[in-house]
Amino acid sequence: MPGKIKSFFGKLIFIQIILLSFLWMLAAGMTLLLINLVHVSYEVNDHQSASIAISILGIAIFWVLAGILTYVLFGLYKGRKKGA
Amino acid sequence: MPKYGMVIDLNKCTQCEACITACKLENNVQIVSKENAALGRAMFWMKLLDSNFEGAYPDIRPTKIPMLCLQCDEPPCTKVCPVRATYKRDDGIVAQIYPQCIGCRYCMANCPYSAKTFNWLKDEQQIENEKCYNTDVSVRPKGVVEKCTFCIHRLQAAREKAKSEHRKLQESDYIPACAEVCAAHAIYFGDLDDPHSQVFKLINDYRKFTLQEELGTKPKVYYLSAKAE
Amino acid sequence: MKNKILISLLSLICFAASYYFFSNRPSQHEEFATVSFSHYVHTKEHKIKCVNCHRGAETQMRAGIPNTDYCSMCHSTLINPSSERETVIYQIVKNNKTIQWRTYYNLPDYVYFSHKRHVNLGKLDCTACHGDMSEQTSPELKNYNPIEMQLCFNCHEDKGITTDCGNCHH
Amino acid sequence: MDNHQILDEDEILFRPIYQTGKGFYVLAAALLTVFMFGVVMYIRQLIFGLGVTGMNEPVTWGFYIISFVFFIGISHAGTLISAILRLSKAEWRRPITRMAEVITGIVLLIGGLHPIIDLGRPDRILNIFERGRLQSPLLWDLTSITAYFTASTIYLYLPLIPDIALLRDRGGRFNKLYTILSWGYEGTERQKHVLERAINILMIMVIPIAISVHTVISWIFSMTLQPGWHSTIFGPYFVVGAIFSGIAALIIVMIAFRKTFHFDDYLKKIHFNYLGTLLLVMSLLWFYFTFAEYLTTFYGHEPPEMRVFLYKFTGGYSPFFWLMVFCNFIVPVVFLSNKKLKTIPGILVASIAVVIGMWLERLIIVVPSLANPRLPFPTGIYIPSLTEISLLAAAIAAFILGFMVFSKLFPLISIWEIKVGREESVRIVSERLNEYLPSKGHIRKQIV
Amino acid sequence: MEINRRDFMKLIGGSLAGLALGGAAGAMMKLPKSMEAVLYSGPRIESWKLTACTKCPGGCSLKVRLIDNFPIQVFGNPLSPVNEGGICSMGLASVASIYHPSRLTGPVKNVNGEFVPISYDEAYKILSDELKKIISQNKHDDVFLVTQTESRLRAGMFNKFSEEIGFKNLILDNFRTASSFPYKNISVDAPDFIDFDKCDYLLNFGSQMAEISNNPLYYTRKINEHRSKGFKITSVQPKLTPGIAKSDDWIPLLPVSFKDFALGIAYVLLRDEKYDKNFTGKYFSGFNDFRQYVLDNYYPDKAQELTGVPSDKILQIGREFENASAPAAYFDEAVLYNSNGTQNASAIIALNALKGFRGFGKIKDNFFSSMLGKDNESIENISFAKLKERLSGNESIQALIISSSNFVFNNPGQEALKKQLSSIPFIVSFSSFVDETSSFAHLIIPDHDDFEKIDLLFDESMGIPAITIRQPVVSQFFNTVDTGDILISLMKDLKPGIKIPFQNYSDYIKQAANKIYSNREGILMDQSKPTAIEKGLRKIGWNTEQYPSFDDFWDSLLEAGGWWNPFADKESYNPKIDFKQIFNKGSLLPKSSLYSLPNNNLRLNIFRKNLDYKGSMSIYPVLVEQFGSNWSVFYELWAEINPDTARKFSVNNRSKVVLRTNKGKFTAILIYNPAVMPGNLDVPFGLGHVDFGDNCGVNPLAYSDDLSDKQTGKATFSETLVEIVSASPGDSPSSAQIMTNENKMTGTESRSIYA
Repeated sequence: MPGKIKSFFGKLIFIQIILLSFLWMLAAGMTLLLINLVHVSYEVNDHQSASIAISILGIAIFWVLAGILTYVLFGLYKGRKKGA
Repeated sequence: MPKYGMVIDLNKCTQCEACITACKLENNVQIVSKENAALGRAMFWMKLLDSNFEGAYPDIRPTKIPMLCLQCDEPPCTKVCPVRATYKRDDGIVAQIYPQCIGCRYCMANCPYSAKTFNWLKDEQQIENEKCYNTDVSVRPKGVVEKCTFCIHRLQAAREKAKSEHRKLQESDYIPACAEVCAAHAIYFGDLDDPHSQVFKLINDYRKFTLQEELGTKPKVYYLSAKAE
Repeated sequence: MKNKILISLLSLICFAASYYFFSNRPSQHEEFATVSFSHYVHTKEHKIKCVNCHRGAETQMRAGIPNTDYCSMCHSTLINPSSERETVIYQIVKNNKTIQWRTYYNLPDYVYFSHKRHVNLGKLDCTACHGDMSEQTSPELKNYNPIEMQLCFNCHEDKGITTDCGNCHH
Repeated sequence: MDNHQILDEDEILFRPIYQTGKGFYVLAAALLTVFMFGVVMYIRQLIFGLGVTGMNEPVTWGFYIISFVFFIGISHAGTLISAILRLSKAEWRRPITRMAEVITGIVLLIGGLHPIIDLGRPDRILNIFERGRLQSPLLWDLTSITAYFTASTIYLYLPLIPDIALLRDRGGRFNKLYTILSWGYEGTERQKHVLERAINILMIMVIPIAISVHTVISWIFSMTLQPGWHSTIFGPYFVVGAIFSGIAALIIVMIAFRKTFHFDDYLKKIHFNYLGTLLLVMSLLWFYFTFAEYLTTFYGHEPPEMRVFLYKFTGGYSPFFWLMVFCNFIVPVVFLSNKKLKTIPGILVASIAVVIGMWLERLIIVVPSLANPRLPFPTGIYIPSLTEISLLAAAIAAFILGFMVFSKLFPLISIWEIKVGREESVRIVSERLNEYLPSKGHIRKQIV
Repeated sequence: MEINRRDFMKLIGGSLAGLALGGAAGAMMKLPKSMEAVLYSGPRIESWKLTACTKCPGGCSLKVRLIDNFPIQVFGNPLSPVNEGGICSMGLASVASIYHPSRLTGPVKNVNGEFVPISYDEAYKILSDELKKIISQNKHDDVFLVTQTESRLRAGMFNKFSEEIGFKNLILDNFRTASSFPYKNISVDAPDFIDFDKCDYLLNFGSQMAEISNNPLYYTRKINEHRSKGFKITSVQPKLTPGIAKSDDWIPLLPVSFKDFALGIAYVLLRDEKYDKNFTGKYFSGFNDFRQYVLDNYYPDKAQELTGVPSDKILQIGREFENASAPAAYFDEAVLYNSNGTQNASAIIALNALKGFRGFGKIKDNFFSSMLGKDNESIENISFAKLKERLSGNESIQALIISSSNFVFNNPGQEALKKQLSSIPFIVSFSSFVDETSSFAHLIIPDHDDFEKIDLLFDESMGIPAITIRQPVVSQFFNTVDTGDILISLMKDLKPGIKIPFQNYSDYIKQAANKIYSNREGILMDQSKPTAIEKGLRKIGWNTEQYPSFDDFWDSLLEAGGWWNPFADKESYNPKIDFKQIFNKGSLLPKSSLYSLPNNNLRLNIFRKNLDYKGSMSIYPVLVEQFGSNWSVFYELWAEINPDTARKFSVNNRSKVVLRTNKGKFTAILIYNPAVMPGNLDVPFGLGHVDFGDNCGVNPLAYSDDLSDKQTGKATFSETLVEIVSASPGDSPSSAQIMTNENKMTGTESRSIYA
């Protein structure tokens, strides 16, 4: 029912962006956390290498995940029926 | 930087347990209620390792070992702490920061000497002892891990004293409670790196051994023992 | 599901809140001072040094607050009967009551802080931590100069003194 | 429900969303009370400290850590299995994947909460963020579990989008919610393509994450020096155990919903057959690992290790140990390797046995090692308190509640996949077969 | 598994109750408000004071740490020659007693079972009136006094009191006098000390020198020293306590047959003709009879039959003893813990006589006795035997005056004792607590806490006169009165016109100290050990300390905490001994009933841990918790048993057992201990206070038979038979089996740790 969507459309994209931003916030938060921890480990110099290795892994995963969802959602958004 | 360590001469030790009492009182270690003790929650920073026996009756001898936190040089407990509540200081003392500890008890699980204790319940200290707390040591709240710190507060006091007298810290200035009270003078304490210190001489004694050397934790508490022939 | 998260979060928050709430309050042993003590009068007008009354500051771990016997050194006689503050303390001294001082600065017991170390050896000025009390004409109701761990850290890092946790927390 | 007069061919899959029986409310109420009781007990624990639990010294870890490991283990049901099935293009996966993924989502939340319950000072949890140590396996967990949770939620969400779209188009309640979540999906080619692609990427990505999660959890133990923990095969051992318990849990859930919502037409005997076989395989694999683990210990005969070993085999924990072997190995093998017994009830019995058995396995791993310290202190005793038991009950209740809530919002079986399967899979599969079957003409040539 | 769900639920309730109790206790502990304020929010001004420990006769010098003038910690004084900085658990914990919640804060009167507080004057009036009445009726003989001898001056005060008023019956409830009793018994004055400088072989009969003796810390050091010199220590003991484990040889033997063992050794000496001929010639009258008697009755095989010790072992020990130049066969009250105690002592004395007591010594012109005015060792020492006898007999006892003795708790036959006590018309106690004994008192006038008293402690056991001074480190908390002062004022009231050279107790102490001042030797404890040169100088008469007047000597004594005389001379100890006298008491026929154990019976061997000294531990929570900690048994009685014996009775390690004696049933946790004599069941003494302290565990003495040495009245610790009624499963065999090869697990199997 295209009409429904149309009526909703204004709010929709807004809410969707918010939803998406949550994931990005999570990713960013994790990144910040890990970076902070690495920083602390440098401060008290306590096996920095280990922290770095782990943090790199962690950060990468979250960004990729966020990326995928964004890709999907924008993909879907683009792919909507033109006529509507 | 000094590297503090302890040597306990088992040939001298008469197992009078004064060190245990001294430790409990010096560090305000909780005295748990009967019910908790029955559950195995008694808290001792220093304790006698349960009896092993040697030889056959009647030439049998108990070989009890006064055990405290061995202040390992490669501490397994500090490796696993998620919040840096326990860590090795530059002077070799493995410190435990009570306000930082979140009580995950991972360090206890990883201590091969089960030297750490945990505050399971609210403080149930007896009133008699409450009145004579040692004011230099905090009374641990519930839910944190605690352990022997070589009476680190005494080190603090000793440094202060030395400084106010404008001199360097001497070996006699800083000595933990257990070593101080030992009636048989079986407990030696000092700087393991200082070639003039008594402990340095003693750890080169042929009678020297440490607990579970095979684990490679390099305890800084050494024991002396040999057959008395 | 939702309500589980909610409740566990809620209880956590409550717990933390109450914890911080209580941890910042003075313990129940202190009450309001029965005399409204004026730092101004003592330090500015009569030129009494801080350490004259807070005797521990240079030699002990705690600075300490003098009690009746110490006040009696000056207040044993009533010089100016018109001042009702003075009469109050005079009465207290005469009947030798103990004054329930209210202490502003309650370090939690897991913090090791030695006044001697800082005042005597470190040559720090009282105002460095306590702010300038000499302007106080009547007791404050809260810490005049709240002390956080950051305060210690700033100074220690500036002066290149150890920031090892174990040194202050045992 | 006036606005969907056209009955869908898969109407039965929508029914749980629109029709709610009395039983639902009764069950929900019961579970809620159990759950709330658990919460109360936890608050009590906050007040009085961990002393209200049965933990002591040397047994410093108990039910909480056990359930933590157990639930995280279950979580492997989902994502991992559905990912593997998707990857291997197993057509029979279609009605299963959704439930599997839901299990993961819910169980991860519950499991992830347990370490916090276990803390002595949950009020200081923020210390982890301020001055945490990434070198501590606990932080590895924190990271990997969060990652896994995010991944699996996305992995649950993406295949859900088309179904949400369907629901949205049907109108009815929660329509706004559906509209938001469906993200304007209208089933155009492009959208389908995008979705396919994302899912494919995810399912590749999810597998290593899932495996890493349980490996890391096993490392919490194997990184220590405790006799019985300090073992190299713990990683794979835990992963196998996890998948094992995961499948069992999945089967139970499937059977439960099959019964309640009459999905007999979708969840056919064949599905259970396949899953049963999978379970059997895992059971054998699990036994192999257990055997390897304990044989090396026994052969090495290191005194501390042996103290634990004997404590498990003949000592205080022998009943649990043998019960575990019975549940995890004997029961599944008997029920699943035998045609007569391999009926749906039979499979159900086996799965329940496995779930219990796997919980016992975690118990067997956690407690005895702690109870027998290296130095000759007396053997520890661990008796769980009411608090711990009620919190375990609460966790299980929460699990079921979660499912019930989900079943009221979204279809439990991926409708679009079913539809796709119905329309296309026959063709696709035949094409695929033709790709790798030799053609007839080829043969004739050779004869001549 | 010992704990079941019910116990567990109890924990939760229990912990709550515990918290509540804590609060209640706080209410009971009523420090004045001002004090409380200081205690919690004072300036925390630290100060140290020196005082002395009165927990045992050794008189260790203590360093007390005070915060805002509240004693909070106690340590040993490193300059004191007695303890050289060491201190025992008891001493460490002792500071807590001053704050004890159930401590009496003033005199109380027993009004039909209820103790009601009264004013001191009233209490004193009651006491003096009672005594006046008795004196007027001229029933001096019906008054019994019981007191301690940790502080011998205090005992001396009691002695003076009883003499002035004319009370005959003064009981000293302590082993210092008990162990010298056998000597007095044969009218020989006891040796002062073991001369560790000379002694090269120590044969220790049943004394836990390093744990429970008249100077444990000194002996602890000396034993190590002795062994490091390469000399041997052989201990004859029913129980291998940690202290005994230090000795090179342990002869497991019950006190009952100590005598036989001693004479068995004597036989070897006599047969080898290796005894000190001129000593025996000079001082040992009737030696030949003795010789004949021993040679006839104690040839090794016979000795083996009597004692159960293999004859070759006896020969070995005998040879070691006879070849030593200055051997010492030491004993203390422990040998009296059985029904032929004095015989044991006599036999051991005789054994020493054969070597001329060379291991022992006496202090030359020892002026301690003169300090006491009259030597309280020579009080006609009434033993508990007499009290019990009187109590059981129909002769009436008019009054009982008890000071710092809890004899109801540490004597067997408690039911009877309690019944009899309740029949006494007037009992006054000076205890600070309502303990088992003082709960029978009609009047309690609490004495100061140890940290509020003044006292002077000294002990000859070191061979050099050393005096430590116990001074009040804190102004008295409550309305308590020093017992000494009460006695003095009583003397004045009861005997008008009496001349007493001192006004109050501290005066009395000062006068004693004056003796030290006047003999002008020795040094204060504020300086380290004098060097050889210094000693030499002293010998010539060069003396540094010169005090213008006694008062500044007194002041410097107070701040030094004590005085000692490292330059004092020793003299050898040659007492006159008469065979007739030695063995006139009781028959010599050996009693070996214990070796024919009725089956399914065990010997209940009650032993004393070093933590607990005459059962006064229970007011110190830290000690009570620690009591069984090295067996991981908390707040409960445990019973150690030899694994072999245990298997015969098929009871498991750490199982809860119900034990039965003639007196009744009690439970204990069974502990496998391979160092226990087969057939013995070793249970510790110290727990089981019911009236005060944390009441937990069982007092085994309440269940032991009421046998005792006919002359000293000392409790029998080892002749009660006990049987195991029932036992809980306990540890599963497998873990028990693991426990057996534990020493593999300490990672120390490579080297033998033989502490």
